[in-house]
Amino acid sequence: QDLQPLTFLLTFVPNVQFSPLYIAIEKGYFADVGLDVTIEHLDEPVVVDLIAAGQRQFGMVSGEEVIKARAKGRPIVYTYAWFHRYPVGIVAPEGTGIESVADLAGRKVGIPGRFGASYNGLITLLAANGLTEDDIQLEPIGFNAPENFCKGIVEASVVYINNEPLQIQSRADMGDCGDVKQVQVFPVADVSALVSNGIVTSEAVLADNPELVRRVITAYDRGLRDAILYPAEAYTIATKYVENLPLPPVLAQLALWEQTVIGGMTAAAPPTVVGDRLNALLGTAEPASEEMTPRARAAQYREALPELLIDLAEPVELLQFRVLLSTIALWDADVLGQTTLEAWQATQDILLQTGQLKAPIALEAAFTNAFIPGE
Amino acid sequence: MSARITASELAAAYQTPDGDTLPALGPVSFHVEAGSFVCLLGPSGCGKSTLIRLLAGLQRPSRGQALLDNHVIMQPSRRVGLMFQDANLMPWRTVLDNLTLPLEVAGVPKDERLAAARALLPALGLADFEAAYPGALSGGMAQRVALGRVLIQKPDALLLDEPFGALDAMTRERISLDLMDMWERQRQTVLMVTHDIHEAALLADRVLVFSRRPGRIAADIRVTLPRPRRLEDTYGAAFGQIAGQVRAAISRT
Amino acid sequence: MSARITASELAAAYQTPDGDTLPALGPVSFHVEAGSFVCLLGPSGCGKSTLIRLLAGLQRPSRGQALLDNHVIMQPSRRVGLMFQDANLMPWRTVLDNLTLPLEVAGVPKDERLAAARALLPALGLADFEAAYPGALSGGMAQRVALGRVLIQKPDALLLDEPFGALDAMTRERISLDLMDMWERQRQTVLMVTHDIHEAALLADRVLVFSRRPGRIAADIRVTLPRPRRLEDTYGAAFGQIAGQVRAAISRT
Amino acid sequence: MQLNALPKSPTRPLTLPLAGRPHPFRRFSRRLIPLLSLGLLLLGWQVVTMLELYPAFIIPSPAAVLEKAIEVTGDGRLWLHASTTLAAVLSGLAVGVLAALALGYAIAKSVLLETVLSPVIVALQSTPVVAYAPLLIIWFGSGLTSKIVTGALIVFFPMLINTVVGIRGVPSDLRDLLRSMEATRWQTFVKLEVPAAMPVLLSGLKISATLAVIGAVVGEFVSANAGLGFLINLARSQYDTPLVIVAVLTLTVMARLLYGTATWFERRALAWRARGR
Amino acid sequence: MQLNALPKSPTRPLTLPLAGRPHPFRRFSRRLIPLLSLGLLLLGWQVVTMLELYPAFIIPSPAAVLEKAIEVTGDGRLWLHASTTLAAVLSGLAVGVLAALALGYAIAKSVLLETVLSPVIVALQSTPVVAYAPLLIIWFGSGLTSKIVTGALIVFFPMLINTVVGIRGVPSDLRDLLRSMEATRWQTFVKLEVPAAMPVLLSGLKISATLAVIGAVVGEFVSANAGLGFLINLARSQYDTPLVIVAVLTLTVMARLLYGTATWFERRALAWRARGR
Ligand SMILES: Nc1ncnc2c1ncn2[C@@H]1O[C@H](COP(=O)(O)OP(=O)(O)OP(=O)(O)O)[C@@H](O)[C@H]1O
Ligand SMILES: Nc1ncnc2c1ncn2[C@@H]1O[C@H](COP(=O)(O)OP(=O)(O)OP(=O)(O)O)[C@@H](O)[C@H]1O
Ligand SMILES: [Mg+2]
Ligand SMILES: [Mg+2]
Repeated sequence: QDLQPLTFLLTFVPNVQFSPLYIAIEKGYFADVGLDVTIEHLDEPVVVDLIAAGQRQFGMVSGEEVIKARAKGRPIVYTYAWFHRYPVGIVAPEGTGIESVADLAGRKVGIPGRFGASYNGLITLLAANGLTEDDIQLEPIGFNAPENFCKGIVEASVVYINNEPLQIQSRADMGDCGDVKQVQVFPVADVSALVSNGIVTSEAVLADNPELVRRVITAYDRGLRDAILYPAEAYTIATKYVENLPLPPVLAQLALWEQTVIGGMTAAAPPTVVGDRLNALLGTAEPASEEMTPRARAAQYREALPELLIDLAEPVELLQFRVLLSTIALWDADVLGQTTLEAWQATQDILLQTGQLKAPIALEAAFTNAFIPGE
Repeated sequence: MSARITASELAAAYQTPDGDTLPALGPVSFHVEAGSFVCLLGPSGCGKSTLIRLLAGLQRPSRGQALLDNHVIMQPSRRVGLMFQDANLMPWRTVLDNLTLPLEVAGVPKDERLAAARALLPALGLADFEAAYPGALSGGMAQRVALGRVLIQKPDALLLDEPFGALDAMTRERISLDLMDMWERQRQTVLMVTHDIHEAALLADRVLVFSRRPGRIAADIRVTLPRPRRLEDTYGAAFGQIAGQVRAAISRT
Repeated sequence: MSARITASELAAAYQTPDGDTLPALGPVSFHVEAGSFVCLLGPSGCGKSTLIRLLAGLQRPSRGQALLDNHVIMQPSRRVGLMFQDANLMPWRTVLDNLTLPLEVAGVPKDERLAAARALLPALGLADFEAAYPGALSGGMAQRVALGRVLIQKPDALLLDEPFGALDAMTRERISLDLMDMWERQRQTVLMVTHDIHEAALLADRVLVFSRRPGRIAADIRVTLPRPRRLEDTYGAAFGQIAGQVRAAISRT
Repeated sequence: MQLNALPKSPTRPLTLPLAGRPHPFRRFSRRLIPLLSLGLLLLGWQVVTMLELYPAFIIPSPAAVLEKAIEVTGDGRLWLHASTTLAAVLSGLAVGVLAALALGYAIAKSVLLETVLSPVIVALQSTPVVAYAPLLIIWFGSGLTSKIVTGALIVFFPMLINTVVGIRGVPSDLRDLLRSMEATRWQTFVKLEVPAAMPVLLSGLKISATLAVIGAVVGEFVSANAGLGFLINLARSQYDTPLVIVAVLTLTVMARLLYGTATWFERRALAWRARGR
Repeated sequence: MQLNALPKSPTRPLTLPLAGRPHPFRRFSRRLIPLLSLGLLLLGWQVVTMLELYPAFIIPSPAAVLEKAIEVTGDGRLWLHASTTLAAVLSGLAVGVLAALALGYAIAKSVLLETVLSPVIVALQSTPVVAYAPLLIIWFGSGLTSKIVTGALIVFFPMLINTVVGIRGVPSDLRDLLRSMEATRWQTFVKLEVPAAMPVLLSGLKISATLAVIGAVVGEFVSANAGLGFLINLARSQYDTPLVIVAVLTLTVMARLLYGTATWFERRALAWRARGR
């Protein structure tokens, strides 16, 4: 039948982290609700402005952007939480005396710039540890954390915890990161529940076409669930949308079995090296997991995967997959898509505190949980 | 075809850097009959080139007017061919292409242009240099190209600003005789600036001598020698008398 | 001070666009005694300017050599003043600043430079134009600035390439007499290209007539008229004879 | 001020102009007309916002922008950022232009140098800053130096190319003239090459002056604590469109001033053109 | 190929060159030397990586880059991105240069136009793309058109300035010559103004050609699905430094080819300079 074309705005460039969307497109979840989705990548402020101006209808925007944008008259609404844990944190090398955020006092800390999620995350982290921006030497370095970190230009850096720490660690593993051998991460999510990225639309769309919102969210939700349950499949699909992603055969194999092993909970994996490891893993877990939900099994599976794959593919081939795994950990939650007023409150507080927001806004209007599909 | 040129109370001035007015020419009034050959002599800087520019329509007078066949000259016309005091060639065009430029602008077909240029080249002594660029020409050669460029137009009136200044005596004589031949056949109106009294007496029907800046007509001398004239005539007494008259007029300026 | 100029088997050639060689000059051999005044005549394009450039050290010969006081000329020297066939002024400098350029390059202090230039201006007939830019000069005025620019250097040898080509007869006579005066006082060596036989006979100790391209010496005529010469002398028989000799030599080329 | 301060024709006879030669401009209207065109622009802007063709957060009203401008001027922030950027722009311009002059002069004289260097230079010019941003920050830090480098890099090329064409276009007759006077290389440079190449050099300077602004801003995009590029990014992250526009307008004014300085200099240096053909 | 293809001196007497006038370059060495300098560059690169001054992910070894280049060339991806960018570059260049020529010509002739337009043009030139990115997307979408616009905008200014200075620098005596022949405006343009302004126009074209590459890439940074700018961003997001370098080198080659084309054209168009002083 005729599908309704729809543009979905994402930030930056195609990335394995966008796999829920890719899955929803690839597996026909959007088609099931009558939509033909194309993706457009733009800068976050541009995404916000285009949606607010009614030029596009949906996009992925982070919570603090929604608050700031609404404060400046952009009628956009957050309708579905994609990330549940705030993806920002501080990365620091081990063995340099930095054991906690508090130890950063007086040290040189890199940051992309004094704005955006990184900055908000940093302030939150510092505040939770009794510090302010003035207690550290903040160094704007753009999105060049690994280079600056490994060259020792900065002693720690504000990063996206699902990505850069892995990049840095893999460099350290190759001995390519100066004196750094092992890195540690201090996630913002450990100290505060800030609202992160989610699906945003405009008030106009919400008012005129709530059904469309429901359809979009339904399809996306299915994609997100699949991604959480079946990371190898998600990765495999992502390789069709993201150029230059290596696809080691073992991942393609895994992608084929995940459905049955994780989802169906019945059949065992075929007797290959990885299959055996998988069976062993899930087998040992079995006694304790009579009542285990697929999501719990999946979490266990994700946890074990890096170890499982360790000698079955080159480390560089697995890097982006590991980025996906650590990203999934940020998505997973008891109720997908939901945000709480407290989280919004916390987010707004930080914005107020840093002066990014002059006055509080009516947070209730900034988001809605009304479209979240049931389990 | 030829054209009549009239200057009536014609004057020109320039602005100096400090905002003063520099009177450069005139006022002068004169008629040049259609088909006559007039030479212009006068001290350096007296406004001869300025006059030529006024008559060519390149510049507007500060007073009076210039007429071509009773029409006020408001802008350049193809009926008038102008040869500048400098050769003023286009350095990116070969001798041949510089020669044919006026025809090109007039929309003459290529083969006709080339034929016309090739017919002129030997008389200009440039037969071997049609493919040369102006940068590779001697001063006299460049001037000859410039002369050819105005002759090729076959205009009704020719304004020549020191056309032979850079030529040696022999070449100068030969080319001025060629010019006279051509003129006797075609009878365009010719107004020519020159510094050479003999040349003026040889070529002109009339010699206008200008005073110093701002140039006015100091003498208007008719050259009544019969035509066609030959170089040999210049040794005759009649010729010597005319030349003397001109010289005397110049000395008085 | 003056300098002796020697050309020994001197020849020059250029490359044509199609890669051929165009012999432009010589080979020629001659001596110019220190302090003598030599005029060069020859048909247009015979290599006179090329010879001047060779002697000025601006160009290297294809054969032979040029000597200044027995030293091979390898590069330009301040002892030699060169006046180009074109005025070759800097359009962004006023008349005064164009005049003083050589002194500026030589490091002469500013007030001396100005004094020297202001002393020259009246003789050049440019007293009112010291602040004018070259674009506002007539052809003859520009040429006079160029002449002034070489004279102000007071070099040991002067190479003048048609210095009076753009001047009217009167100005020409006056300035050439001025030049002769100056030369009689200072006795630099002068090598001057001219197309004017009378002028050559009036000024020169010796007239070299060149043949057509590639120019060689067709005649070497000594002008034995007594010095100091005056303009009136040119009406005498001795002068007429010399001029006739030169004319004859030219006709033969 | 104008794109090119030269009058188009030689000294004008004291007469009616000829067809095709426009009237000389009066000083008065010369000053008035830019104001007029500015006024028109403002009016157009006001009309667009009043027609509500675009939401105010995409094209805010002039009034909102003015209000913002007064605010940030009042608290000194604009001046802080503007002066930071200006310092980077001026240093970048100076470094880039001087380097381009020196290298351009050398290249104009030596075909060998040209052959060796041109690949490297074109490569530098066509490499986007983000590609070498990591090295930039490692080598030069995130302060002024990085911005000077990005500014100088973008300024360098146009100035270089125009220097080469300017120096090579010096009439060889005038070169010969100076050689005949035994002028030193430096004298030839100062007394001949610079003035003769001046129109083209100044045209390179004008291009460079405006590009220098962009260059410094790009440097500030990559990493900075202050400066108009930083302010634009900050304002964008705060969805403060009026502030974005204030910052951009400040950049524009800065570019305009630099450009105007070049034009003023041009008018002085090329005054002789107005005084003769 | 070289920054400026003109020989520096007039027809050379068939003799030893004079002091200060360098030898004419042999065709052979002209081709060889750029290769040599390329080779040197490669060697330097290799040495830097071998000395391990920087980690491989900041400056990867030539071998790693070559491997990557082979990979992306083999699967056709590089060609896809390169051709996408090339299309944007060429269209942007064409649009920008033609607009600049037309407007530059008009401005060179009319002081009024210049006074009215120059503030707008300088403003356009000094406004960073991010500031008008939303309007760009609203008006032109996120496809080819946007990239052409960003490319054309950056190309426009240098070409404009050089057109103005070129056209204004046409000797007024030659103008008078054409007026005396009653040449039409178009004839004056084609037969006088274009050839007389050619060196400066070509210099503008060379600047523009390399800037066009940057312009298109900036457009691709704002939004794109393909193209070398997109590829650079993608590779950077994946921390694939060799791919970043492959993409940048491809850009460089593209800029080089454009530049080389301009140089080739220059050599042809200004051949007369070699044939006379
Ligand atoms: N473009 C100009 N701007 C200002 N003054 C000028 C300009 N052209 C000529 N003049 C002045 O006008 C006067 C006449 O100049 P013009 O060129 O007409 O003289 P001329 O008679 O041709 O002299 P010559 O025989 O030396 O060529 C001179 O004093 C000159 O300085
Ligand atoms: N730069 C050059 N390149 C090529 N050929 C040249 C160059 N300069 C002069 N020639 C040629 O050399 C020959 C002699 O030129 P030159 O300028 O020396 O003549 P000239 O005797 O000064 O003539 P004129 O009296 O016309 O000035 C001419 O045929 C000319 O075409
Ligand atoms: Mg004159
Ligand atoms: Mg000569």
